[in-house]
Amino acid sequence: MSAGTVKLGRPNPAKGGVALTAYTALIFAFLYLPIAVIILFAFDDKPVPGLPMAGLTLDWFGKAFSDPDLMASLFVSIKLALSSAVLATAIAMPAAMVLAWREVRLRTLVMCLLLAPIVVPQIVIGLGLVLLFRLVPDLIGSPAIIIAHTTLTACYATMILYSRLLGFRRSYLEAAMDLGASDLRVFFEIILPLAAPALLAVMLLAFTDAFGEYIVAWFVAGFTETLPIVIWGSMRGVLSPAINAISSVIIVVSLVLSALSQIWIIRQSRSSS
Amino acid sequence: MAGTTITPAASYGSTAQAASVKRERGHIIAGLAPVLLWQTLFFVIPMLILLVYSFWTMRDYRLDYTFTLDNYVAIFTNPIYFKAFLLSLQVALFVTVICAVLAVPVAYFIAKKAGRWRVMLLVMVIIPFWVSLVMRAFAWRLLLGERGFINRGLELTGVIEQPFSFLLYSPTAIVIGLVYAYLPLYVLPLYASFDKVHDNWIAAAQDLNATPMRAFWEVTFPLALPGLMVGAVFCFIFGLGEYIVPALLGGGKSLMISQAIRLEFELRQNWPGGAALSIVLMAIVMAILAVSLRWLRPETAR
Amino acid sequence: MDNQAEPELLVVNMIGTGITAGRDVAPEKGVRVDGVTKRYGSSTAVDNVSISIEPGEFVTLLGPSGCGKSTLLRMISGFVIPDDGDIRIDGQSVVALPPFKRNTAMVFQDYALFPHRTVAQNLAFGLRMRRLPRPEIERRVDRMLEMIELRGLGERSTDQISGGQAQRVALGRALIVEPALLLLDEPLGALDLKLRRQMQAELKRIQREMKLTFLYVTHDQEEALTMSDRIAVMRAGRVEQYAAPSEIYNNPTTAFVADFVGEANLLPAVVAEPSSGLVVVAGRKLRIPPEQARGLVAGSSVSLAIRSEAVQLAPPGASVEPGLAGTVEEVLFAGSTAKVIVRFEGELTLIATLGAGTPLPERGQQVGVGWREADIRIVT
Amino acid sequence: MSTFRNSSSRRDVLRFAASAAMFSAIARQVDFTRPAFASEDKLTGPLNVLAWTGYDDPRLIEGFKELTGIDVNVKEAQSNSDQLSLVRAGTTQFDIVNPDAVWTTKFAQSGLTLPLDPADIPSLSQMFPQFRNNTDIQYEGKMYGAPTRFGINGIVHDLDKLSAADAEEAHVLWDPKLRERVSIVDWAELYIYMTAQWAGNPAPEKVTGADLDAAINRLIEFKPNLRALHDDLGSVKSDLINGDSWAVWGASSDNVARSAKMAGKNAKLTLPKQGGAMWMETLQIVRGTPNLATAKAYINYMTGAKALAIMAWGKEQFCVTNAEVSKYLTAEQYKFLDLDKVDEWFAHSVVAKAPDDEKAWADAWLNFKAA
Repeated sequence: MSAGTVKLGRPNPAKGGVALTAYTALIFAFLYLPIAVIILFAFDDKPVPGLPMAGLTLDWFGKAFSDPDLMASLFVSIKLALSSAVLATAIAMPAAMVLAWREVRLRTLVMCLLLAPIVVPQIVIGLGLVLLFRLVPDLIGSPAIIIAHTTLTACYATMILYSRLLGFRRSYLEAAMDLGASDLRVFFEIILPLAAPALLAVMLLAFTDAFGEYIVAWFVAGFTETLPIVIWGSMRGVLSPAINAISSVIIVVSLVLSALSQIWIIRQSRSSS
Repeated sequence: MAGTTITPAASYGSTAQAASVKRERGHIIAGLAPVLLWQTLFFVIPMLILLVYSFWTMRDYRLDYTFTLDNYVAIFTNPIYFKAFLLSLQVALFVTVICAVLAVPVAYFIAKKAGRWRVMLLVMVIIPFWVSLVMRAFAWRLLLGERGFINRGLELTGVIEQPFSFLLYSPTAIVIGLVYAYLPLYVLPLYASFDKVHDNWIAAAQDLNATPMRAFWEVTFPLALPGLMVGAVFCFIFGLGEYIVPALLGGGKSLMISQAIRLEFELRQNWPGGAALSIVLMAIVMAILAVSLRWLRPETAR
Repeated sequence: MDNQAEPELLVVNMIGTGITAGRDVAPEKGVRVDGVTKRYGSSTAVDNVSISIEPGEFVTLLGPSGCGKSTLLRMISGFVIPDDGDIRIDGQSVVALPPFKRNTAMVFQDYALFPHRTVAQNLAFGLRMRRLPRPEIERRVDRMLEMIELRGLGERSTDQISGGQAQRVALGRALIVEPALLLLDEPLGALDLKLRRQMQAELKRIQREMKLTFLYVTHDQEEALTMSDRIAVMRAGRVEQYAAPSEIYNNPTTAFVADFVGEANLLPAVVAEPSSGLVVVAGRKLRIPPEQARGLVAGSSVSLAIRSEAVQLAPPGASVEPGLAGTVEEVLFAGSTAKVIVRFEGELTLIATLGAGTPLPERGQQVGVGWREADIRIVT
Repeated sequence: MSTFRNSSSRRDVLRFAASAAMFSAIARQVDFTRPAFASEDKLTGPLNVLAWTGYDDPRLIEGFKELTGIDVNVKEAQSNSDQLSLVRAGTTQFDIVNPDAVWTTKFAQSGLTLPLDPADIPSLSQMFPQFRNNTDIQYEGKMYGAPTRFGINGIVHDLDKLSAADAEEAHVLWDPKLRERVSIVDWAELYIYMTAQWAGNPAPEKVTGADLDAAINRLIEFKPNLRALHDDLGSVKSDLINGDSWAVWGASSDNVARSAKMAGKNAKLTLPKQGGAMWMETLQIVRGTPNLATAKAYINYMTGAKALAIMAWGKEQFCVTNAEVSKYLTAEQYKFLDLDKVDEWFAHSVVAKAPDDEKAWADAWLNFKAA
């Protein structure tokens, strides 16, 4: 997440204490325990997940992939969450730069304002937004969901970027400017590449939040259905293991993708050095 | 632009000063404008609408537009809200402290010991959250439940004869759920802070005969404090608004403040009352924030 | 000057020439800092400073930390805007220009080499910003790599080179744009002594060869004396003295300059007879050179400055003019020289620097102390 | 100077007025000056439906389209309150809402729904007679809601843990042997109603004051036996199926029992001798709909036997109010849906009514949850 992340050739491979390594492994096990359960029951031949397991099947994957509503909602969710993550990061970055690097009066006020949406219960934000959208009812649906999630995530995106940029060496900017780079070029040539890991991290968090948010989205979604809306919507019955199946796919695909990109990054750093 | 500024006057520092102040102000405005405009439009204005609502009342499911402070009076005279707020405060403090303690070693490991796999490990901290909260809560129920994996495992290995029922829908389950939900909020900023601590500084401390543990507490930890504070502020604020985890894993046996707000809006359809409650909550959090941001201040000193 | 390719600068130049031509005066060359002031809140960082730097000159701003030298440098480079005063480079006022429109280049104290760029990319940065054609950039980068003796290291990343190499890259990155003025902010601070000496010579050579104007900031008086054509000694936001190194060293005008540059003994004195150059120090009448006594008023307090190497110690039994005597408090041996601290009655102490081979007194020994009259300077 | 101040203050007034106007534009709810509906007879569309889950079954939507040529958009809601909030906000013009019968008054008082003329909805004549003339679907003497699905609330119990004989006695739910073994859902009106009903109140919906306090205290006494109070039915079901709870009180018991049976659980719905309480869900027309004729046609279609048979045997299995669905269901399906028990149920139970003193009930529920 820091500029330092780019340099991977760190001469420090897992030489930490055994206890520390074991502890970290334990925490990761804790994080992935429920995930393992979700994946396990995606293969269980029983309509209501629970022990004892009945038998192996791949039916739930078939059911998930052949359910047009479920699949459509997955892609809608990915699309909307990506949009709002990019948008939130895009509006957060300039503000974070100003807050971190310039003298701003009322800095505390600005920060309080930025953090306030986190604390307000989401139903309140949902209702407030739906009242606001009375002025522009045409935005209800995907645009409104993007707007809502950008509002929810831009606040902490700004704060996280702000705290990262505090550690940014000012002399990089001054050197670039001194060598004739205009503000815009400084941004694209120096700030953006150096802050890229932090930006990616923030985007990842914003995406995660937007991808899972249900309450505000429900209020402003109109007839658009995101994955969380579909999942929460099916909670009146028993959650189908088809949802386990689709969750497993999401997890496995993202784990594989991140592992591949990690390997790619390591290869890159090896070949360059 | 060049034409106006290039004049051979003897002293025009003040003009330059004005121009630079203007430029600086331009930068500040241009930088803050997008996010502030956005938040004003899509957060402040909706909240202002609700603020207006909070001075009205709901009678027979219709708004009565007479100005009144009754909603606020009702909040401060109802001990249930106070109790609910205290409970939320407890939860927030709990996650803030426990998750900090649990997250520090993990973040340290990822930043300092994970070598090339740091990015991968960081992403792995987030990935579980791409599965719907509902699904993860249901999975925890399958783990902690009466006939869940843990009880089954303990029974099969002969550790216990009767399943533990205190694992699910209990304070234990709430603790597990909250730690699960809030750990990444700490790991990410803490990682960033640990990453900024140079290995040389740690080596220097160890060189001065500090044990690795001592070096950690004397050098690494103080330097990582800003990240810890960022995590703490986020955790605390998120924790105050929390209710889903206690509802899904705690069995919904107690009332948190944001549930009380929901009840007001939903069951009673009392928007003015719910709005007033939200505004009081927001005011309290703002006050806490303003104080805690002062703690974060040293970080801004360059 | 090869900045025709930079359109902004081109415009500035044209307009500049237009104005000067219209006024029918020869275009001014070099750098003029004119009554520049910068305040931060109630404190004044730079207080009405005026200096001029001729083209090709090596000027050093010397002073202790917090004296305003860096602020002045940053005002010239454009990172700090003066509250008052004017800065002109080659006749054009630059105070209103942002840093990227000024034809100055800076070498930063921490080098500020871009970590995501290779050595060659760092060097090329300024040229790319000036939108030079790619072959031209490559040619100049190669030439610069050669000049800074880093041939073949162009593809290295900035964390794969040594401190001295990084320093040269930082210098090369600033030089390559051929600025009208090169600003150096304590660029050698992070190097060890030997490398530092080497780089001092290197810098001087480059400056001379390229006929560039250098403005160098340092708190190291030796560095300043070695390299500079002129030194501006600064204290508390003001320039105390702006002169050639020898002048600064030999004829300091203020007590501060005398003390900060080299090692001077400052003795409080009261003027007794200005006409005959007599002053009273620690109850004794001393003579000072008549040209130093000019303008002094009888009864006023002044300081006498005597360089430590001008202080002579009399061997036991003998005495030197003006015949003061004290106790040796400390003897500090430093190879080629040795310092002897002599305490007189009361609080007054003197430091004498003795050359190699001079017999050293013992601690606690009584010695006679003296100096040549011509070595005395009156400072304010 | 004075003129300047004058004009500036006038500007302030204007600005204030403008913002006040904007606020009231956003904040005000339904505009009662608007005509109640736009067109009388012509079928217009598409129809926007805000409903509980089940109404978005493609067979239902296609069926209506075949019949009328009009598209139906369905937005699914998780609660009555979400429906009311969203319609009240008025950002999307819904034509049809789908509250439970007990919420009819809230919608009507809020001015959000229109009365129905039973003559417009011939399908209603096929309704089980017991559901007709229910006062909860009426407001000020006019019918507002057309019933579609219904259910009964009693005790669903794990037969391995609690016998049917024990469950005959409602107060078994307070028995220490069920300590932390009973799951319920967040359904304020139901539990207060049933507690009052079981305490022997002849008209539970009318309890208030001391009687209400007694009911809430009784509910608070139940709390030690509470396993979990869930927001959703799915959690209640999986609790029972996975053995985390031995009994489920209320929570649309017949539906819970059906899900448990389908998952192979040895569970049963028992109506205690103190009686069960039924609920029903209705379709209502939103005031201001531009598609009034279509809305009426939709309600008639949805309350018809064919559509309700699809609803009854769709993603979930709920009872439906149309007596003639048997034509479209197999005998097993009909039996599994307990539709053969309707008479028996009505003999032992009442249809729960909306409380008279809603505010007091809501306060009481808040007390229960916070206790």
